[in-house]
Amino acid sequence: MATTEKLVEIKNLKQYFNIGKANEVRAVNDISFDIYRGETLGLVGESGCGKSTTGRTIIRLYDATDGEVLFNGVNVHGKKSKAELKEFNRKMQMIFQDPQASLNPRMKVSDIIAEGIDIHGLAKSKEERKRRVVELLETVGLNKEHANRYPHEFSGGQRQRIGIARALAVEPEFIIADEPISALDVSIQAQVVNLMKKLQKEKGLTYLFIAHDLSMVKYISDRIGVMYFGKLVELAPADELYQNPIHPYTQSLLSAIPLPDPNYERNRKRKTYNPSVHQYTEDDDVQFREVKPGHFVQCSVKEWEQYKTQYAK
Amino acid sequence: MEKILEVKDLHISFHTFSGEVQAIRGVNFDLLKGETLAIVGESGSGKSVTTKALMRLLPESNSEIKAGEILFDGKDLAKLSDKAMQKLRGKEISMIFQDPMTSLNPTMKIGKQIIEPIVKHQKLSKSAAKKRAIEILELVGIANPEVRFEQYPHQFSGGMRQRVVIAIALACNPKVLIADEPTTALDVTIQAQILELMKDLQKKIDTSIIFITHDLGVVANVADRVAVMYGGKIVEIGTVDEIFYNPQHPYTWGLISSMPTLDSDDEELYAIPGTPPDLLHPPKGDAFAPRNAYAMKIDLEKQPPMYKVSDTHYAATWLLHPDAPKVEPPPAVKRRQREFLEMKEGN
Amino acid sequence: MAKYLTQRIIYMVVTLFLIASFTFFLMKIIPGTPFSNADKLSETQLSIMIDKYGLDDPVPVQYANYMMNLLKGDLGVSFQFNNVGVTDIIIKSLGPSATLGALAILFGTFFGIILGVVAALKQNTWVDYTSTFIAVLGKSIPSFVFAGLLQYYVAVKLGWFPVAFWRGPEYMVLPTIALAMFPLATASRFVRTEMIEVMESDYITLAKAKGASWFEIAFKHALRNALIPVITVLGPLVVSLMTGSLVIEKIFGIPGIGEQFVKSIQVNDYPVIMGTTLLFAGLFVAVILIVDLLYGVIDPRIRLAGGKK
Amino acid sequence: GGGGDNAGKDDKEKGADKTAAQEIKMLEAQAIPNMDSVKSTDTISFTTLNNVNEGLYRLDGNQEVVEGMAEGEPEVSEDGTVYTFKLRDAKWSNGEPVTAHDFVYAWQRAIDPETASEYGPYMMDGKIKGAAEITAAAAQKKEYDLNTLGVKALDDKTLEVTLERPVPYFKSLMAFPTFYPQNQKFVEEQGENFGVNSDSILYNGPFVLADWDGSTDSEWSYVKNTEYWDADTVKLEKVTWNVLKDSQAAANAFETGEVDITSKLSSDVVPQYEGDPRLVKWLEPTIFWLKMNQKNSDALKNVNIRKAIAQAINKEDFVNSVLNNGSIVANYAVPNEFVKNDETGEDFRTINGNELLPYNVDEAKKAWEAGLAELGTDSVELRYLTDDTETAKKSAEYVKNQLETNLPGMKINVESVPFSVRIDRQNKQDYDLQMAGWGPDYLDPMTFQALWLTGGGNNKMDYSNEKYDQLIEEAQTTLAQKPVERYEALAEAERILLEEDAAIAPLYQRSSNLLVNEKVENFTYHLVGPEYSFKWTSVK
Amino acid sequence: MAQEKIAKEMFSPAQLDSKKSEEISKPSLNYWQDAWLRVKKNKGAIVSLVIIAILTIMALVGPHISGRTYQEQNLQHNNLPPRIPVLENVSWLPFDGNLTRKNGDVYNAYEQKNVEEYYWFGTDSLGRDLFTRLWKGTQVSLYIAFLAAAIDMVIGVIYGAISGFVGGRTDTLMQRIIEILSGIPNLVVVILMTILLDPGILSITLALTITGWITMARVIRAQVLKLKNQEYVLAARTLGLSNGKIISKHLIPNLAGVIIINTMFTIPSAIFFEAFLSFIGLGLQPPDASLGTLIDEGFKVLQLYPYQMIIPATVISLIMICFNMVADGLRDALDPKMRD
Ligand SMILES: Nc1ncnc2c1ncn2[C@@H]1O[C@H](COP(=O)(O)OP(=O)(O)OP(=O)(O)O)[C@@H](O)[C@H]1O
Ligand SMILES: Nc1ncnc2c1ncn2[C@@H]1O[C@H](COP(=O)(O)OP(=O)(O)OP(=O)(O)O)[C@@H](O)[C@H]1O
Ligand SMILES: [Mg+2]
Ligand SMILES: [Mg+2]
Repeated sequence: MATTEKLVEIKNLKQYFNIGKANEVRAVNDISFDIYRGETLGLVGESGCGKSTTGRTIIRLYDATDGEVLFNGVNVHGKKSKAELKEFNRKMQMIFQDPQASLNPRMKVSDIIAEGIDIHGLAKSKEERKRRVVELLETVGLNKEHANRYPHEFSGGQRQRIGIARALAVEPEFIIADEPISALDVSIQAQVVNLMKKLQKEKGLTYLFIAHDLSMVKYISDRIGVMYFGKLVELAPADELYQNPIHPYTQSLLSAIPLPDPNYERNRKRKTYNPSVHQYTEDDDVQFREVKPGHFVQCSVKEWEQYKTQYAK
Repeated sequence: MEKILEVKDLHISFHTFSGEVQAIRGVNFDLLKGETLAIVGESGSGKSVTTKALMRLLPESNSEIKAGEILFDGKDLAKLSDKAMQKLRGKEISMIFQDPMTSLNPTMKIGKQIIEPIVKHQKLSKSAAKKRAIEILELVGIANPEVRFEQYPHQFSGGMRQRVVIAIALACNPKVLIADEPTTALDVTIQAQILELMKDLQKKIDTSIIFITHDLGVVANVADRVAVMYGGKIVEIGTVDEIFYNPQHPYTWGLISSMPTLDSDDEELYAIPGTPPDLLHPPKGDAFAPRNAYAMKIDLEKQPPMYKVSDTHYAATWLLHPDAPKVEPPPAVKRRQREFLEMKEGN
Repeated sequence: MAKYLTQRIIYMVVTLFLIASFTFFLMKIIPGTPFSNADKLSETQLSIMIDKYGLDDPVPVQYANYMMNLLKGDLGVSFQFNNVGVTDIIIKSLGPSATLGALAILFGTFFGIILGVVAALKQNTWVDYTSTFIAVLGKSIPSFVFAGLLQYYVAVKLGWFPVAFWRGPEYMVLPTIALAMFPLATASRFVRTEMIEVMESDYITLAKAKGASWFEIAFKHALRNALIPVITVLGPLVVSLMTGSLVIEKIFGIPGIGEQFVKSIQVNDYPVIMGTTLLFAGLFVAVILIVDLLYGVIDPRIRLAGGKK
Repeated sequence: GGGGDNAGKDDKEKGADKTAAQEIKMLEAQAIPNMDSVKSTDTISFTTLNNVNEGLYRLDGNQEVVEGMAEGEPEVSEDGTVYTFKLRDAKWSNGEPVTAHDFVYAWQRAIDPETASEYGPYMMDGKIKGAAEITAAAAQKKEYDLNTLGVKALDDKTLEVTLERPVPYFKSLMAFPTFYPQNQKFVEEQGENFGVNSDSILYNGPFVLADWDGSTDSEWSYVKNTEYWDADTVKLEKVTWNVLKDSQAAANAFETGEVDITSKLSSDVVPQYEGDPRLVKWLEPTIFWLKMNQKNSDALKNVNIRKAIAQAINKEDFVNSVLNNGSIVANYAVPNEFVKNDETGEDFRTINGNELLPYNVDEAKKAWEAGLAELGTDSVELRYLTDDTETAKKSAEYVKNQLETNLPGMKINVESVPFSVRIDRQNKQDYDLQMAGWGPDYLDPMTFQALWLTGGGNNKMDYSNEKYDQLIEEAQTTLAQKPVERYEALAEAERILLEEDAAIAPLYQRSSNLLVNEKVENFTYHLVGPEYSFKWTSVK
Repeated sequence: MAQEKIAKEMFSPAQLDSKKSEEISKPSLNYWQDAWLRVKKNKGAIVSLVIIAILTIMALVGPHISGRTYQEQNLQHNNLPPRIPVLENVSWLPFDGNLTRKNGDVYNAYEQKNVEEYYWFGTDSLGRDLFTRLWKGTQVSLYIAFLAAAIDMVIGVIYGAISGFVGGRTDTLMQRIIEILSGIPNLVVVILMTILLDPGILSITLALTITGWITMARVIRAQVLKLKNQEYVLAARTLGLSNGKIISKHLIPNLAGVIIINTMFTIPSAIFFEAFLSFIGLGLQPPDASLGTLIDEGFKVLQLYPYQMIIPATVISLIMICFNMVADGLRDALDPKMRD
């Protein structure tokens, strides 16, 4: 289902906070990648490495410090007319990490879901609005009795599904899911992941799936990007990344994931990552380079050569 | 092996605005010396309440231990006086919490927070306590302990804070260490470090650990034995291999199959449908029955007893009743059971 | 830190300047003259007086003059008193008020905190309700009633303390108690709320798990963390208490600045109004700064942020 | 000198033997604002000045003028405009003699526009020759010469004062602190600092002021002045003062023996001491009345309406039940027990009595109807301006109720404001009814009656009656030296003011109440200017 | 383990309704119903609410019960202590019309003045019925409290919300303004207000409003700062909701709890402030009464006629206690952390 048509192109995106102040944070520091129509791109990395910021900058919750985000070939950032913004707001949606915090506790589920419908005038009548809401509820595995309830009456998994229904309400093409399952119980994570997969199949959605739990990411993603301190250090198809992690940080990350398999765990060897292994010097041109077709790594020229010989088949 | 802690038929309720929440409904287990017992189960199943009860840290205002005994060192902790309990806490039994960001007092220097239990329980002088504290800080892998001693929590990263919390917990060489989701808030690389650290320390001071988590990967990593909780009860308990490779309870099946393995790519994940039971009005029968694809009529009527699977392995499901039909567990579980048999044969 | 302080002080000066300006113009709107016997003055005489004190100049000119003098540190001379510099008046009358205010704040917050802590620890018990009751009473009984009752029953009937005046420690007891009721009530309410919240936090549970006694938990662990919001409200309260409660001053015959200020407003003693306003405002901004610095002392996290700026 | 000293010492020793220390403790509601006699304007400053300084004369307990710095009676010229005073040998507290120059200096200072004294021109204009001219010149920014003021030192001990016209009460004026002497050298030496604390003042009175730190000080004391010319008469060694504003607190302090004499009590406290011998009461010559401003209100231009208002208030009930502090009903414009005719010794009030337009609902209603008919309306709405003090507010409540009840169609809107605002609005005549009080500054009906002259400085309600003006003018000129006729003219003027014109509606004459310890003997109070004298007071 | 006999057929598969597994057993309560449930459990708060309701009703009807108006004076009947039919015979109740002199003598003021009528709460120095005046005063005090609270709520909430939501320079500027406003002595402002406007209820209310909202603005700002980064606000923004709508639909409803609680605290302080103003003579104009003026007047004659102060003081304390209890109850009820 993943195509080679670029839906989103991120070019040299930078997002700094508190610019010019002592506490300046370079949350996203010059990253570039593409997302193909219909695929799921996973984004992993340790806490605070800039995953959420990337997602939020793409959807214009933050104004990018530098760089551009092209959606269907059109730059998302920069000056926009109201209509353009609305159009864009429809096409791109977000699912948030904390299902509790992402639903307004004072609003009924039906109103939460219908918020997008109302904003974009997607329902012509009250009945149609109601019908759409019920449809969406059923899409995410809830039923119409739930429409008149308040978020706090739901379990975490159900809440997250409401969040998904809200995003789906405007019929987006692209959904950024920022750790949609991290706050959920294991037994419910599967519900949400299954649902997302199902929706992708049915509606041809494209996902940017942010997480730090690699096993889920691998399961859902077609390709995975690994972030480290505001930089994308590796990007490759999911299986490829697991089998041939090239960047030492990726290797360390993979070696740290515990698997639900006591035998495996007993024998697991953890690798640690120490950025000094690269021994980059001032004039090293550290860049994102394609080591194998579709497998990109952040490396210096020297490393690039080394990786190519080491990993090329 | 020697039993260090025995929990017998524990019942705990909370009195809330909406009524009595029967959070723990008859929990039995024991903890052996030097072992790690992992408690897993979904959110709200009563893991924290059980362990807080051991420490008697449940809110006095609205909680009530309705029945049961907690035997430690021949004493029933459920009936101990507050004073006596204070003497025990931090010395014999200590605890680590989930969120390292909030479990340290932000306005108190790290050193002081470590010294506190040492001075209190071991009656050491301030300077001796400080020496000991610095030793422990070193032990949990904090560089420059002398400098760190004088710093405040906000000057520490999450992983380091959790190390400090562990240092505090271990300061008095407790017999039992309760870790309530000690790594959930940390990211994977730091989680791995902390887990290694804990295992290391356990070897050194030979404590027993009760380890709460809902991450089965972590369980596989740390546990000797595993207790699976659901709806305020332990529904299955056994050694780590027994639980992972030969689970008997449908809830355990669900848990295990909902985790993707590295090669289970394209199948749909097994998802436990539905929502957890409402402990305000606990069901008459098996609490898991409404979500159980294998549910039988009896499940809706009667709570299952604990069936013995092996000397170390018990499960509370009617499926183990001799009269129950044989059912096919989900494929992931079947695969594991096959592996289990192979392993056994291999041994 | 030094940079941060300079910046804050610049802010303070600007704020003070604005407050002074506002007050100056506001004050000029109040009708009437500062002459105490204006009803007896003939028109010619009134015009001489007004001319002499420059009160017939356009208000902006008066304002400019005042500000120029202020820059030179000259606050002017009072109208209602003969040849008494405003600075003098302020210094002399601030003394008793500040002493009394400080005592009341110390006494009030000390007992308020204890009351609040106890109420929080025994939430929803009779202890809590009693503390609430005391606090609410402290807030709802007007201070003149409280002061009057204390004076009549404790001083006149029981004879434990002097009725009035300001001559030594024993004279301070009753006014302090009367004045302390409000900070006591306020502090106890805030401490209770905060303590309840703090007591639910993880680090308190951890402290319990370490085996700390309730006393250690309440006073070593929780209180400090509960104090930040308390300080926020107490800051301005300190100013309002230190600058004199005219009610207490009136009833206990304390030569304080509160009475002085109200009087000067009533008789249009412009220089004194301005001087006192500047003092109050100055104290106010200073206290805000001190409160901000205190945050840092109490909470090391804030210290760092402040220091970085 | 020396003899006086010994006498003082003897007294002291005796006092110690008798165990009754000659010391009393006083309360006051205010600090002393101003000890510069030419500039002070308030009772407490006057009282202090009166006890530590002395003018040509002073008042005694019977409100009689007795000798002070002047020895004997002054010599008065035939036309009553030139007074010559002989000064006695007296000393300032720095040892210098008190001379006629000291008076000249002080008086010139008081009138000097540079000094900006409030009372100087107020007391001198129209009385002392040249005073009004100096003020007027200054107001027009013209040159003026202080030496044109009618006061001269003929020699060190002789003072000659020239008046604009005969002033029958002139001698009593000389007891007023504005006319006290000041030592030029000392005042100029002190400069800005003159009068700012007890060390920067010279004393020539029965006491000297001690430990007074200046206007913010709330405690001070008088100590017997052994250099005082009449020190033998002075019994008290010390009078200590404290400031306490609250009346109830004052009573409390009195109860515990912390003070011997309280400040004047507010009417709320007085009833507690009903019948208590320690409660000392006297009638003050202060009258409270409603001023009816004829400028803005057509209704108040109508004499019937004014009469209706004047007669519609039950003053009896008011003083007995509301004030309840010994104040009396006033149906007059010049106080009772205030001045007596020099010749007959009769109180001024005996002429007109207390019957000028008294409370009478029927008459009031009649006048009201008539007035309304003349105005062609059936309702009148008036603003009632008053102070924001307790008594003022309570009076307002009562008056409003009385007027609205007794005069159907009347609507009163009470506006209570701070004193300075009330005066400002009075000066701008921005009111309809105003509750105002007036106390005298010298012992003569004129201090009350000059108020209502056409265009008079204190009229401020557009009252004008030629006949009234003429009578007052006569009293000040042709009849100035004929006490009996003069009083009759003044009484006739009062009758016109109240009975014919109902220009104002008097309500009550205030009484003073305070608590005095029974051990205090000869406690002396005054009706004008300073409040108390301690020259004659002693402790039992 | 003792095996009991269980019927075979019990081991046949159970019929499970797949829909049922998503069922929510809790009754559907919205946030406010839920909060109300909690408040209801808090007896102190409920009793307080009832008392407030009774006082409010009495404030409305009380002035008409005794048949005398609040300004009707009868000097012959002044300073009478409370006397209530029936209750006057209960010796330990202070409703028998007796007064005590300073020297300890007890006398019946009604007999002394030959008064047949009953004044339930006595009369004041002008002979006005204190029962009527008390409720009139309660009315005014409650009015002042509610009005001040309302304006305070409006200004404070809007100011705080804008300051917090817009942020940046606007925020800094608005915070400075607050600082300056709170720096100007309250008294200057108040005195000015009462002088410039005609003194009375309106100017008191305005004076109260000028600085009274500052606390609210601060609290709201802090809350908005917290809320505006909540994920549901971000979600609304990704859906393209305008800022105004975000404030009105998402922020304000979630601030409601804080607003209500703060208002509950504002109310007693407004009442208190009015009493203070009365004390320094800037309060209501006669013959209007508020609890503050009644206490002030009563306080002056406390030693002779204690009832004149005790009764209004009791009512004011009652109001304060009740509002505080309700506020505390609401805080507990609305606190999301306290939800089940
Ligand atoms: N609004 C902001 N202002 C200042 N710094 C910010 C802001 N938002 C994020 N940051 C900083 O940017 C960095 C990246 O944050 P981000 O939330 O993108 O990380 P993340 O990878 O999503 O982490 P997590 O896994 O914890 O969600 C962090 O250091 C964070 O503190
Ligand atoms: N203080 C309390 N008052 C009322 N109910 C409580 C309280 N603490 C816990 N409960 C209830 O007890 C039950 C068990 O909670 P517990 O915290 O033990 O779950 P848990 O298994 O630790 O879940 P998690 O994985 O989310 O930590 C839950 O239904 C919870 O709502
Ligand atoms: Mg994130
Ligand atoms: Mg838990």
